[in-house]
Amino acid sequence: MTPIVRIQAQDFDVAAEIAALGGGRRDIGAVVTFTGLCRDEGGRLAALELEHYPGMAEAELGRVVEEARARWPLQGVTVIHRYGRVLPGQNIVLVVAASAHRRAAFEAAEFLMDYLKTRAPFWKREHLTDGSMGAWVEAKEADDAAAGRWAPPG
Amino acid sequence: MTPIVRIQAQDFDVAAEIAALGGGRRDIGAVVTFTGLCRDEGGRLAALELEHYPGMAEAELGRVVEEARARWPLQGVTVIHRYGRVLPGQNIVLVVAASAHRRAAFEAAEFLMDYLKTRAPFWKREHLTDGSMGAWVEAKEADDAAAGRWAPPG
Amino acid sequence: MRVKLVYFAWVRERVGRPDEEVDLPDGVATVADLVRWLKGRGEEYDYAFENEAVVRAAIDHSHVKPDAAIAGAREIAFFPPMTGG
Amino acid sequence: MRVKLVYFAWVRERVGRPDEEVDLPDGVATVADLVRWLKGRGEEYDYAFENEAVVRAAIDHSHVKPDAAIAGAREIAFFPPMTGG
Repeated sequence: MTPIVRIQAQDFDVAAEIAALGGGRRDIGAVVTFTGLCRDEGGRLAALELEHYPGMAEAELGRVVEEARARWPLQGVTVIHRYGRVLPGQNIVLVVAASAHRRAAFEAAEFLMDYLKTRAPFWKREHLTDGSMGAWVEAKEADDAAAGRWAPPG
Repeated sequence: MTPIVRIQAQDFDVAAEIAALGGGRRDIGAVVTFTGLCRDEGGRLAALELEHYPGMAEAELGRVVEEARARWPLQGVTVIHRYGRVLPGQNIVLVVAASAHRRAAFEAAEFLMDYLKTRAPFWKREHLTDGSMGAWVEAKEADDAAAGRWAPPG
Repeated sequence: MRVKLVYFAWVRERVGRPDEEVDLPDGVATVADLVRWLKGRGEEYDYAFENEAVVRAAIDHSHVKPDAAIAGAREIAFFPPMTGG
Repeated sequence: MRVKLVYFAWVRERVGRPDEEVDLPDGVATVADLVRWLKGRGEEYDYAFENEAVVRAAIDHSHVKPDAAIAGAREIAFFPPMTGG
């Protein structure tokens, strides 16, 4: 199984990514996908600008994926993160985890998102509907707590 | 938000269901999908035959969906369960949960699957690659335990 | 009391039919009573309900426990533990 | 020691450039030493690192703590807590 990690400006197609990961296999019992989208924040937000650290973003996502593979018996895993300008309603991030059983697929997908949030070098800046440049989005303590609940591998 | 609950013989398209659930909304931040597939069990299985209780299957899935909506702030929820003959590698069940934040979407999707497993009136029978009719699949204690870990709504 | 009984999966196979209409005598008040009454009707029922604790029941499309009252029921279903999903 | 420094998000904006090459004096052995040295270079660095505990660092594409040794580093990055996903 070769994990797929991509950093790209263009949008992704969830169905195509599930199909690519399945690839005619007949031993996969469970596929969990997580899609993170840009919210309009009640009409306040015109777009998000996503800055990233090229090179490190790929490396760090690769490390997060390897950690997930060491913890759960995954048959496939895909992580795609966009950068650049993303409009409300559009996709930002995709995680796909496939396993023989559902618990592993759910846990791995949630782990990947929790880790990615606090470790992948991406930064969001808001562009507002009034035409002004908004602030850099602040990191949430809740995200650190979410990542912290995954104990180190045993 | 109108939940979608369908019991059908034909396959489903995950991307189309995500799109139908999103429907141009700009306030959804997280979409989690779970797809359950038929495994070939190491080449032993030719197909699964899914029997269901028409009428009760729809009613019970509807109740499970309402319970999820009462517990989490969902912006969309879809449950599709197939019946009839399903081949290895093909889809059996789809759950989609959309929310502003990822934790609610993940938890709701996992809850829906745990509850559906132990409460939706479906029964799987194996058809084997040697041409013989296999046994009815036995319910797993692990599934009861999984459903039991969701405490009653507070 | 007249009621429709429906059976699924191996309960259906053991009973030998998917459904039937039955006239219940007055003493049959709960799901457990009904199972006992059915087991007296023939060995196919005895076989289907040989391990009573395993067979699940539903009244009018809702899961019920063995002590559930069946008064007013239109359709009572018996089936093995579910294996969907 | 010559090393490339890269900055992201508001750290980049405050420093006023995305990257630079610097020659470090011998006493600068850790990330924390480097931050102290940078703050002595001008008010843009003082501003960028005004709350040192908030700014994160990476050496050659891996996250590191302030006490990490920088010997042998090719590229050292400074950035705010991440907000991807």
